[in-house]
Amino acid sequence: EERGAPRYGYGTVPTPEQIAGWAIAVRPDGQGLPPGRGSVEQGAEVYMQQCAACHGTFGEGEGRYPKLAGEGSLTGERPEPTVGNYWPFATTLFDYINRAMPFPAPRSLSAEEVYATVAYVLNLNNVVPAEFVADRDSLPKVRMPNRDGFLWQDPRPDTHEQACMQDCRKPEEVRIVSTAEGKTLTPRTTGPLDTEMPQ
Amino acid sequence: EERGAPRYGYGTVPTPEQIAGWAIAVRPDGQGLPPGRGSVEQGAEVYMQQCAACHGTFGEGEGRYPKLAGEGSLTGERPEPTVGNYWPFATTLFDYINRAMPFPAPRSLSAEEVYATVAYVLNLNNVVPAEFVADRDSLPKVRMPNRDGFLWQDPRPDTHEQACMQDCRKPEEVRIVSTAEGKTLTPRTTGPLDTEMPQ
Amino acid sequence: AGSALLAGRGLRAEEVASPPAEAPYSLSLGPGVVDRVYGQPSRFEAGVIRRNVPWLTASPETSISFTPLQHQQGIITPSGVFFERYHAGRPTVDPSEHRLMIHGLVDRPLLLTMEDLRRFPSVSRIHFIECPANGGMEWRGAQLNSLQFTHGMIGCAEWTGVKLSTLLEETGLTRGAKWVLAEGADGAHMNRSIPLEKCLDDCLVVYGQNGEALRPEQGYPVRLLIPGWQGNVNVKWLRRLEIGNQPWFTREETSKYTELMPDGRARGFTWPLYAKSVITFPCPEMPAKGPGIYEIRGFAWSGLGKVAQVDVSLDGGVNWQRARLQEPVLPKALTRFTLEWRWDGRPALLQSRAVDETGFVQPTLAALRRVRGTNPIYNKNAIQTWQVKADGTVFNVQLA
Amino acid sequence: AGSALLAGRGLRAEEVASPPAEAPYSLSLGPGVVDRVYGQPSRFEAGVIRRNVPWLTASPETSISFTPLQHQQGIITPSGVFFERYHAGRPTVDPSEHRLMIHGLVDRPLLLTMEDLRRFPSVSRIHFIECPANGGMEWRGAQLNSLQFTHGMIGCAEWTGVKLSTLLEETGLTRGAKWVLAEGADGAHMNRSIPLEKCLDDCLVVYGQNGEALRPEQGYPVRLLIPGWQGNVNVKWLRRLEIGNQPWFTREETSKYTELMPDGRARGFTWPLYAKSVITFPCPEMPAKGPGIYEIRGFAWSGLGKVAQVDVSLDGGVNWQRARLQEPVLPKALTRFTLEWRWDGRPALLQSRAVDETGFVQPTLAALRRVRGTNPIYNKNAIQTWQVKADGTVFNVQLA
Ligand code: HEC
Ligand code: HEC
Ligand SMILES: [Ca+2]
Ligand SMILES: [Ca+2]
Ligand SMILES: [Ca+2]
Ligand SMILES: [Ca+2]
Ligand SMILES: [Ca+2]
Ligand SMILES: [Ca+2]
Ligand SMILES: [Co+2]
Ligand SMILES: [Co+2]
Repeated sequence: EERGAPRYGYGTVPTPEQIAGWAIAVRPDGQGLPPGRGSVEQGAEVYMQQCAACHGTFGEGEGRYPKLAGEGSLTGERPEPTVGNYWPFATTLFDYINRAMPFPAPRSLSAEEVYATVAYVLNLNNVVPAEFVADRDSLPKVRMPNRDGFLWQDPRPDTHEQACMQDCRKPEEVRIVSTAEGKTLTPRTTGPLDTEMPQ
Repeated sequence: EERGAPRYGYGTVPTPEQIAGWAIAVRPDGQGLPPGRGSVEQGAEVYMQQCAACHGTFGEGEGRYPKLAGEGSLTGERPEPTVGNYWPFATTLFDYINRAMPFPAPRSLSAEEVYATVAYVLNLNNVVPAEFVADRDSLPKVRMPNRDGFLWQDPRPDTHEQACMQDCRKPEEVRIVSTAEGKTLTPRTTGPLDTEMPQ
Repeated sequence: AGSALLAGRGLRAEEVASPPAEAPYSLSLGPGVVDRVYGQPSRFEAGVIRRNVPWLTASPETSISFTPLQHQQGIITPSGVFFERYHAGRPTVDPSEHRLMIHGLVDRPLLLTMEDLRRFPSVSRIHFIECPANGGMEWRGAQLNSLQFTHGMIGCAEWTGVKLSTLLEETGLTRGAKWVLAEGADGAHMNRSIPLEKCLDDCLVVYGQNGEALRPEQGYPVRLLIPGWQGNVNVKWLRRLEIGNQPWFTREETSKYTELMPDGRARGFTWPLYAKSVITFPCPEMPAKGPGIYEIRGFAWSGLGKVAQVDVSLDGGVNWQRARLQEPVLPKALTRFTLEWRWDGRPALLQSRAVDETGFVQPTLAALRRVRGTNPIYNKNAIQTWQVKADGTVFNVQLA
Repeated sequence: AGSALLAGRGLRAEEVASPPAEAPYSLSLGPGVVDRVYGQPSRFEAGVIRRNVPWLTASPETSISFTPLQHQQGIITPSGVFFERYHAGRPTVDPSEHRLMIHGLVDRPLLLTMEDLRRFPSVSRIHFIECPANGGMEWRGAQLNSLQFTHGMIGCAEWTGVKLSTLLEETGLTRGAKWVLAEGADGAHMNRSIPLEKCLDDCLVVYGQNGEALRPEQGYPVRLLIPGWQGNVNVKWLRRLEIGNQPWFTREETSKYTELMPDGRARGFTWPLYAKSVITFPCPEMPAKGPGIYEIRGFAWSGLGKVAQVDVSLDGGVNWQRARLQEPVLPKALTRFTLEWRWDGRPALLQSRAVDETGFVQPTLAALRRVRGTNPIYNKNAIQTWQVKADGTVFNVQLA
């Protein structure tokens, strides 16, 4: 096909305005960040009104709603990954809050409000100081604590089992170390939906 | 596997009574016909009460319910195959009426009643005389007019087309000889089910 | 704040989903999981349903409804719209009470519960079931302007069950065993004779359809599956299998499901469905909309095995082009075919022609009529012609 | 007359359907055709439903429900019970208003209606979709005594749509194009970065599921299908594809769907689902009932291609037997396996092990834990152990 000549010609070409209206994704290099700005202080206000009910006053998370702040270790028995100890990019906060939060009314915040809550959540995590103002310039420059904590190349296969068929292990080593028997975590799997199981 | 030894052993062995209770199929040689008997005269009574409303007093069929009597030709424009001119075996009448008629209450007739209606329908078709009595002996012996009218060996393939790809016929011979356009036989195929189309 | 975005809520319907607006459902939470523990199609698909032709039969209890093939997206027919054929309405069978009895010329008669049946070795197969009357209203001329009504007596599903041969090995067969009578638990007590050879070849006793229990419309809790053979022998609500040494010549294999030839003689026991195909787009229900590139789409199938080739003609059969077959091409299953069509807007006569792995070529209606006349009702596997007019509308026509 | 037959009406439930009685539905007419223009499963199957684990998530709008795999009869997951994963509930999208926008590093940005989309060349493929969190509750120990809840975040369907490569050929790609951002129209505006190479390989933009329109639960009217890759990238209610030169590192590919290793570092962009299998009979929901012959049944799958082999162990992995694979064996699709099991009634430890066409062998949980610890949440494709006790009951256990 000749470049510039569509083969089928179905559909229309969206206008730049139409593209801008939907193209809300934000990248680590700042691409996609809108004009506007928001301070930690402004963020505190929005956060208390719109976020704290679920995520807790200090980002500790209410009920099973996600914890937003935490600096605990990522090793050991039950690490709790959060913005502070896990998220590699501050821009992701803008992207996500802007598209998906507050949970019951996504896209209801202005760009300023989103910048402000991002600043606030970063500050809750001690990633930025109280004077921080988030905008399209400052956010990409924020260096997140776990910035280098990820391997973006899939190292699998990381197991290399053989399909052994006979005498593959010593029978006496076959030992049950954990069982679901007796645990009361399983909802009913017959009859109508189990609505009695606690959240 | 050793004969007499089931491999899986699931299920049970039905008793002879259980088998007899369900084994209602009747064959042209009379296998499956129960004891009992019924005359054309007895059949007339049952037929008027239980069958005529749908199949017509003379077996002519009411509405779109099947015609049961007819001796018309099986060739030509719109032949009407019925018991008299089409069915090869009289035993099939017993089998079918016994399992499926009267339509709203299948299996509600006694063996006697079925024999009688069979005799009556055969007589309507002039296949047996008015004195005929149907039973397990007489029915297999009835010779139906169209007894030899069937080929029971599938003669297909009876077309032998070639998958010609180019210039397979003369373009000027491609002529529409029939179209559904303008006919009013097609129920609606969009929206809710078409319930206005007449039966 | 955010009023520009929220403005979407005030826009006219045509504009709301067009960027830069946000549709209301993008600005709120929808119903959560297990809102519907058993799902349904979108309410915007409410027109995709089985439909019937009221004038065709005496009553809906002995009648047929048609699969909306014009909407079928792949080789699997959705169970919700799989065609239904009843002879005494649809029984509501309690599976815990249902039994399958096997007796006759066997070493050990057997009475099975559904639980027993499900314990036997199981297999799953994708096969079509077609009523041999599919298209039967069109022998004398084009009548119905609809793909659904001319070709919708067919469905294709993944069936799961037990090989009939497994059950017959379990009962053992005694000398002379040659035929099997299958009988249903419906009011019609539908019964058909099937040669033992076919039963031992590829027949199944199935309880599963498209991953779940058989639908009531297709014989819940258990039916026969006789791959590639006329729908009627696939006895639904199956309760009995009797093994014998000769056929029963039941009403459904004498009075019905026999084909009357021009000489007044009739063919019986004509079970396999020969190679057939139909274009599902465009079709009367799915017209073309102005010149441009279209994808002609359709289904081909054969009761004798796999589809080997499908050709499409745009000029009523003068010239043909090879269509692309969609993998997987499975034996006795619907097979999708497609062909690009650059339509210049001029009237066209679309046809498709299937060739199966036995080499059998789907015939024209004229060829079929030359041999069989116009009275057979059943087994009309002729090439379908769709007339596309300059305005894109499509009509069911027949050619000389 | 006929009183002996009619007597069936007076019998106890256990006896009515047993010959010689006739069940009431065999003595009357049932509902006729088009009684239900869109069918449903029998009411006796009412327990075969999606189910959820309420304690798992904060609210049902961002949660998951599980496919009842213990009832699945073939490789097709019935659309009615295909697992659902929402991040902001299920949007109710009017297809006439929905748009798909493609823009970014393209020659010609494109805005498509559903009608436009359906006009492109179409393909149908049978593929599974699995959430990488499937079984994720079991990293630290056996928790849920259920096949549905340990393995039900998966479904397999016949999907129909357009190759993503077809759409990207239509828009053209400009220099530097390397990543595609996919975005949904739901309240979460779900977004994921996908390497262009995968998009041009086997990805589809699908509008059909099991022969009919996509179900709302699975993204009606249109979703991405990224064969073999973690469920979350198969963006539902798809409205936007942006082509870029680097990934976006969205919340779903940083905060979520990354695996925390024992050293505190995490793996990201671990998209393919590696070979996995599970025995679906017997299982906790489907116990054995006394000694005898059973058919062990299960599913195997691999996001890297076809399943090549499945082995079954009865003794917790000491000895293995080759299982039979059910045709058709399709790439990145559920594959049924079966094995005859003569159970003597003694306790057993059942396991299945899949090997895919790349030669990858499904690992034991111990092997997986040795490398990955117990914190990854995702990509737990370990061998499942079912403990069968002498009474036939089955428990979810983990072995040393
Ligand atoms: C009614 C409850 C609710 C409210 C109010 C709410 N959220 Fe959330 N939030 C959630 C839930 C639930 C999730 C997880 C959603 C998912 O995973 O699909 C979440 C996720 C998040 C996350 C990602 C957490 C992680 O670790 O991945 C961030 C960041 C966040 N919310 C920020 C906010 C901000 C900022 C606000 C206010 C502007 C807000 N939320 C308001 C319920 C809420
Ligand atoms: C309420 C209507 C009705 C009544 C009453 C009824 N029938 Fe029928 N009959 C039908 C219908 C409808 C069919 C076709 C059923 C089918 O094809 O599934 C039929 C078919 C038949 C046939 C087969 C016709 C053919 O050519 O294949 C025979 C024979 C028959 N009935 C005999 C009887 C007898 C005898 C009775 C009374 C004992 C009876 N019917 C009562 C409606 C009725
Ligand atoms: Ca709190
Ligand atoms: Ca009359
Ligand atoms: Ca606002
Ligand atoms: Ca709207
Ligand atoms: Ca009576
Ligand atoms: Ca009962
Ligand atoms: Co029939
Ligand atoms: Co997710």
